[in-house]
Amino acid sequence: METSFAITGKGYVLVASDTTAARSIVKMKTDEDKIKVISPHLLMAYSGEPGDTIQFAEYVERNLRLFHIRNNYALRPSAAASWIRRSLAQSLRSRKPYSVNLMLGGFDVTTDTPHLYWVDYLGTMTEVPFGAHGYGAYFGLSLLDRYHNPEATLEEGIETLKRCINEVSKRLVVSPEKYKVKVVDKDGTREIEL
Amino acid sequence: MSIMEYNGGSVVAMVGKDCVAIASDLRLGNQALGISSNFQKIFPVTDRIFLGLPGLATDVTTLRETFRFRVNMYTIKEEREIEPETFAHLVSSTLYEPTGGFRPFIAATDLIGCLNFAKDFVVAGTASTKLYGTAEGLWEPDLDPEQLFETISQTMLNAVDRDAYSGWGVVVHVIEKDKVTTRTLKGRMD
Amino acid sequence: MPDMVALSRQQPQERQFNPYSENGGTILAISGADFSVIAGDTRQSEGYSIQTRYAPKVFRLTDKAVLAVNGFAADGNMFVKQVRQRLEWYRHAHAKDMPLRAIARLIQTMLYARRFFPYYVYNILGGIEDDGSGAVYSFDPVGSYERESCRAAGAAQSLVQPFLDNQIYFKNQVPQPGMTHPKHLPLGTVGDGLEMFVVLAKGSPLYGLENFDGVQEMTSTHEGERIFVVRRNLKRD
Amino acid sequence: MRLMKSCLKSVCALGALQSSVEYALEAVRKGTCAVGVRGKDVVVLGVEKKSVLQLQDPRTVRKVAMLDDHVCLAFAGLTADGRVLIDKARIECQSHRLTVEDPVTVEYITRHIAGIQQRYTQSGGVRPFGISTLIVGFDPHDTKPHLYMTEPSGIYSAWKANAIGRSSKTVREFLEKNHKDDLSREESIKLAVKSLLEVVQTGAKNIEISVMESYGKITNLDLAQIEAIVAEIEREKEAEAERKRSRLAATAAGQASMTSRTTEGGSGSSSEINVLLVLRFESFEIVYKEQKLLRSYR
Amino acid sequence: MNSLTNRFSTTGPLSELKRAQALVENEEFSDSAWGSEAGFGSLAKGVPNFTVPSVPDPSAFLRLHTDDHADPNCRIKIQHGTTTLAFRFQGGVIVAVDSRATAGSYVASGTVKKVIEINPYLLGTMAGGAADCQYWETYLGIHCRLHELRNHERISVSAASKYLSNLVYSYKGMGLSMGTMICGWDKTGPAVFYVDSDGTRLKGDLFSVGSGSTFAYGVLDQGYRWDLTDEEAQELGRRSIYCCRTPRCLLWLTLEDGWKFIGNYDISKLHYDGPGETPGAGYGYDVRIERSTAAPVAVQA
Amino acid sequence: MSRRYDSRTTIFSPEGRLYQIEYAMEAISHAGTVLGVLAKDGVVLAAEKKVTGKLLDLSGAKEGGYGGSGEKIFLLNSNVIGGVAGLTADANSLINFARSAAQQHLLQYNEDIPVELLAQRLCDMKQGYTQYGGLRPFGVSLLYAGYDSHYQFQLYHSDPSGNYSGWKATCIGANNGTAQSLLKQEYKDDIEVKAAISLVLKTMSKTMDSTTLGSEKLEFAVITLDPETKLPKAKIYRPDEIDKLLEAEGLAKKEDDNAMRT
Repeated sequence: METSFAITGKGYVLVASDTTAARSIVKMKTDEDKIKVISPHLLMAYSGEPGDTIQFAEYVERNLRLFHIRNNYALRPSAAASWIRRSLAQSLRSRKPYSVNLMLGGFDVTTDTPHLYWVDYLGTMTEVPFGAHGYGAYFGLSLLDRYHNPEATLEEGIETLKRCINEVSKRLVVSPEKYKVKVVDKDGTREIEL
Repeated sequence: MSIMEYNGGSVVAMVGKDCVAIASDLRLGNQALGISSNFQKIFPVTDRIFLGLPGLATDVTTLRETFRFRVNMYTIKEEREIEPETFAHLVSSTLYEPTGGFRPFIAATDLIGCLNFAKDFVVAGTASTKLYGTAEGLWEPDLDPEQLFETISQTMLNAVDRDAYSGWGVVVHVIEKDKVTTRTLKGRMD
Repeated sequence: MPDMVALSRQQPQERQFNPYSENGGTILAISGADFSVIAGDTRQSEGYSIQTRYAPKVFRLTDKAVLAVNGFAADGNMFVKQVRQRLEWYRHAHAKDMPLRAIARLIQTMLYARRFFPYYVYNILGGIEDDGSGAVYSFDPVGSYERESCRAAGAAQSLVQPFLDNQIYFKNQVPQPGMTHPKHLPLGTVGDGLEMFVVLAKGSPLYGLENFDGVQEMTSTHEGERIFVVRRNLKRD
Repeated sequence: MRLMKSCLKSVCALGALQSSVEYALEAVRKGTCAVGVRGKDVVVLGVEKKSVLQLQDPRTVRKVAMLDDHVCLAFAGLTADGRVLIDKARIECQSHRLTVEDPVTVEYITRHIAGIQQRYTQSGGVRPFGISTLIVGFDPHDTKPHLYMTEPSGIYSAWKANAIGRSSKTVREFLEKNHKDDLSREESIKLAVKSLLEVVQTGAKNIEISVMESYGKITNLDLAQIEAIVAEIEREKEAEAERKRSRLAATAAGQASMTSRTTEGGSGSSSEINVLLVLRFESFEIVYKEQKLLRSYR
Repeated sequence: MNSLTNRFSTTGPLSELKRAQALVENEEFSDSAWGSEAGFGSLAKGVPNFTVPSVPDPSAFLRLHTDDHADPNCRIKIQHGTTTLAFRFQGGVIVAVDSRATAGSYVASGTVKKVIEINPYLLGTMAGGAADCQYWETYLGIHCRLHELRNHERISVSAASKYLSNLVYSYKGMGLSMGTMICGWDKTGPAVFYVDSDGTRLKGDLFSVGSGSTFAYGVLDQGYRWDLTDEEAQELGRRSIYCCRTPRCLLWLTLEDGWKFIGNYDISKLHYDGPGETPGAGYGYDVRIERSTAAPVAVQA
Repeated sequence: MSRRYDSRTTIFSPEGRLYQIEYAMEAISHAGTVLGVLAKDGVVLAAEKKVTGKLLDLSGAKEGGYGGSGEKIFLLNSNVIGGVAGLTADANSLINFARSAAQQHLLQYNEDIPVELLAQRLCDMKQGYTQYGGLRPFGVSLLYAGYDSHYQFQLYHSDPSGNYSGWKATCIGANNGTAQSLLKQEYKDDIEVKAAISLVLKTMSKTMDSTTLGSEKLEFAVITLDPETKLPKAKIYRPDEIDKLLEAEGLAKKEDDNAMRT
């Protein structure tokens, strides 16, 4: 079962996603990276309908890159998120809508602030201090409401994230085994080993 | 489940003496799962027009952007601010417009800003029946801005308490001829 | 969860046997320190057609218990009849009226007996408890119940209930500094309905009821609890 | 009869267009100079930078543009045309990645750009792009540097070193004389700077150098670095002149042979252009009309 | 075997007797109609018998008219509970429940008491169909009392829960909906049993039932230890219910000598001010963040 | 057959020049001066009005917003002001395009369009008009004064060919050479808005043909950051505000002139 979490902290956003690519009841792959670096300071964790996810992620990646190379600066996280939301909302009314849920974690270098956006397949978007998609949301959100601190250091943030992952593996019937975790801050994006 | 209930949310607007007020809740849900407690559903269109859009959140955002675009384009072309009644027609024609998709926009609209548009109050959203009841009971003609604020706040707070899909705080705008007062109420967080 | 919903929708369903109909209307009860008021409209309708303008939904059970039923009128009438019958038996066995809280439990078990073939009836029971306090009990169609201070049910429940929350329970109201909300509302502020039963505890004042329009007293003695009924014609639409 | 007429029409049209392309090339020749030098495992782009005016923002005066992580383009000619063409190329780079995942090869994007340029010579109602481009880069999974040139006509070609824009002929000749295979990074940069100095009189502050060393690795030299290289070249030249002077005194006979060699190298214009010249002759009359037209418009 | 044949044979003395008995016990005419034995729920007849519609599939009939999930427009809206939890710790059993009952999107009640005090030693929680829980747990109370009278000792939590489990299991497939925790203290110490209308019965340390249970688990699991103090345990109970966004939180503590009602907390007050009397000490995320950002300033001042 | 050559496609001359563009540029050099100065905390724009007269009706002028009174200075978006020099009709159409482009960006990205991007959008349009058939280049140069979070305050200039570049201070229209050299002398890198306003007005007064400065001949605008909201605030001055400003700067007409004469 797909699960992704994201939390903000002091000057960073942590994004975690499981690494399972499943088709029907079969695990096709257990080390799939479902968090794309879509611009130097923007991470996108995606889940949803297989096929749609990767297609949409690449479409987004290429368009953001195009904007970047055209203008010499990347879109700010808020603008990128708005554009992505719009793409999803428009696709919803098309013949074949993308069925993709996203967590967008970015660092706005113009204001030195981290931003996290929760976006679902309908094109609903809201900025949140922490968020989750998939069945993990049902276990993680209350826990984050209790433990999350937007001023936490990276180490503290990772501890909170571990609590979420721990809770999901404890309670979810088919819980994912492995997670990939990435962080975005003023220095850009990088992967973190839990 | 109705599509209105997917994300939840409610808006109410009331007329007072030389003032109007509009209020909404702040919850964004995914059915019973709460996602955000700061999702705005009321948007300033001009200095004296506020648009409340409860409904499917994706359409709320899209419509909000569309209206902003259309109103700005109107302002550019006409070189004047849009009048409340003109905006009302813009809203109704936008909502009527076939969207090319299989699903129409579903969003009730309250249009405020025009002082004699509705004679008492209008409601929309998942708590609309509850809002009708409380508003019917509490509203009186010719309320001054402070009384109107109190009335609309009580209407909203009590109505959303009986609605599983609305709540998590309330924002109220009271619009007078020369100023707009915006207050966020500490609502029940359940 | 979503899967389950989809599945049960696809299942062929038994549409032929539908013994229920919706007859509209709203009932409402409010209790105070020593009284309770039970009101209901008297219209019975089906769809857009009005079957009758006078079909009472509020029934007097004993001198201190009044039952309001709403939903499917036939079920409601039958249910009231059965409750009255059981109360009659009780009177024969115990030589007194069944106390209010016992009636509430009785109604639960009677409703629950139809757990698998429910009455389409929302009940609100109002009256005076043995200790002289006003009480309101509300029931769901299969017998879950709760004692409350006020309750509305029926077509307009979601319109009326939040208003009552605000006016009766003082929800979301902050009292003036140094003041507290009154624990029980005085009777005078309770509004009117199409047909309203007022049950007063033994020895309580009349609250000016005698001056109300269209008041009729239902009790014979003035020693015990007294029941008044108020009938009003509201809009005929 | 009708057939003849239509034949005539297309021939004349062709002539006009070719002339138009030729004139566009003129516009290129008015543009600032750009050189490209391919070394052993490096490729260098050098451009002549118009002096940034005192109050101008140097950030907005750009002649070298990244098309993708691994492809870089310099142009000479009309700046606005350049911007529009670059934009089209950038879209293609990303859209190529989106559709086939792989990044474009340098040749592919060159072909694409040349294709666009060609289309604007062919269809009615448009004028050609008034720019030539130098495209440098590395193909994915490859260590070999590439250098291509495109022209307004839509011709593209691969080069070891080449120049476009103002006095490109002189610079090209210089490159032809001095380019060696397997140049190192430093040698390539130096050659690029040196060749630009042939036309840029004002030295380092009007030169911009971009060095691409491998896939996705590109550096722009800052002014100090370029100044250092220019200084080094000056020193070498000085030394060379010194040597020359002493040699001059020693031998006067070798002089003649040297000058003749220089002129020999000067006749190196490309065969394509020769073809164009022929066509241009054919359409002489029409061009004449056109000029009259211009005059009346004025 | 014998009794079976006897029951269904139409001749023979036993069946004659049965028929006579049936006539006497007929609700409308029998003597028992005069007393408390009358009507539904009479213990004299053993397990009560229910009216069932005479259709081929009664449970489908029930679902058609009462299943709010499948058809939000269904007329008969049965109240549903949301979140209940119970856990064992060194000091007893904490039982915490929310107070909200919904019928569709309508909050039917914000004051439902979702703990049924079966007797002074046993608590049962209520999730799923409100009436099912209320009725069967009351019914269970009767039997627990009978057990006490017959055996002169308190029924064990295990036995009580087993009895309830057996009862509802016999109606499996009919459409009952119940998820409950039976909590108490017996000879084995504090005990919690989970019983549901499927017939599942589980013994455990920590359970949460209802639609908000996943949220409750999130907080509960992360804060749970066996050696929690009484105060910590109560706090954990409140916080776990708080996260389910319900109007009120009700808390019980089961001790060796019976249960004790701890409190009825307004969630909004918990959100802003917490369980104590300190304003701003609430559980709410925003309130907490405000507190933590304001704190250093206070220290500096 | 000859139609093709009649069509007014902008074409290269044998010397590789695009005459139409050059004519357009020539035309602009006679247009009313527009002058912009970029300061640390804002951008100042001033323009010389050419259409003046006692009977000109300016009562339709609206305050703020997308006011239509301006002949030379326009609000392009809430974060960008534009100043135009050249053919007024062309300018109006470009301004409309710019405003729409800014709104399109807002719709797409939910943020105000970055200033350079807006200049680029206009330049792409202008370039297209130099390359496609049946079109002639826009006879308009523009100055864009704006703010975005990427490069903060910015000042750009674009010409009919579709070229643009950023400036610290620049001038288009009549006498731009004089103005440029004046600016070059006076401009300091860390100039603040207040000083920039003086600089602009001083330079304008020296460049403009007329001897006096007054609101009937001058348009004036400043873009700064709102100290409260930290959002860009564009202010296009009303005639009476301009007069007041000129007075404060000691550049007001008449009184001074009279004083000097007497």
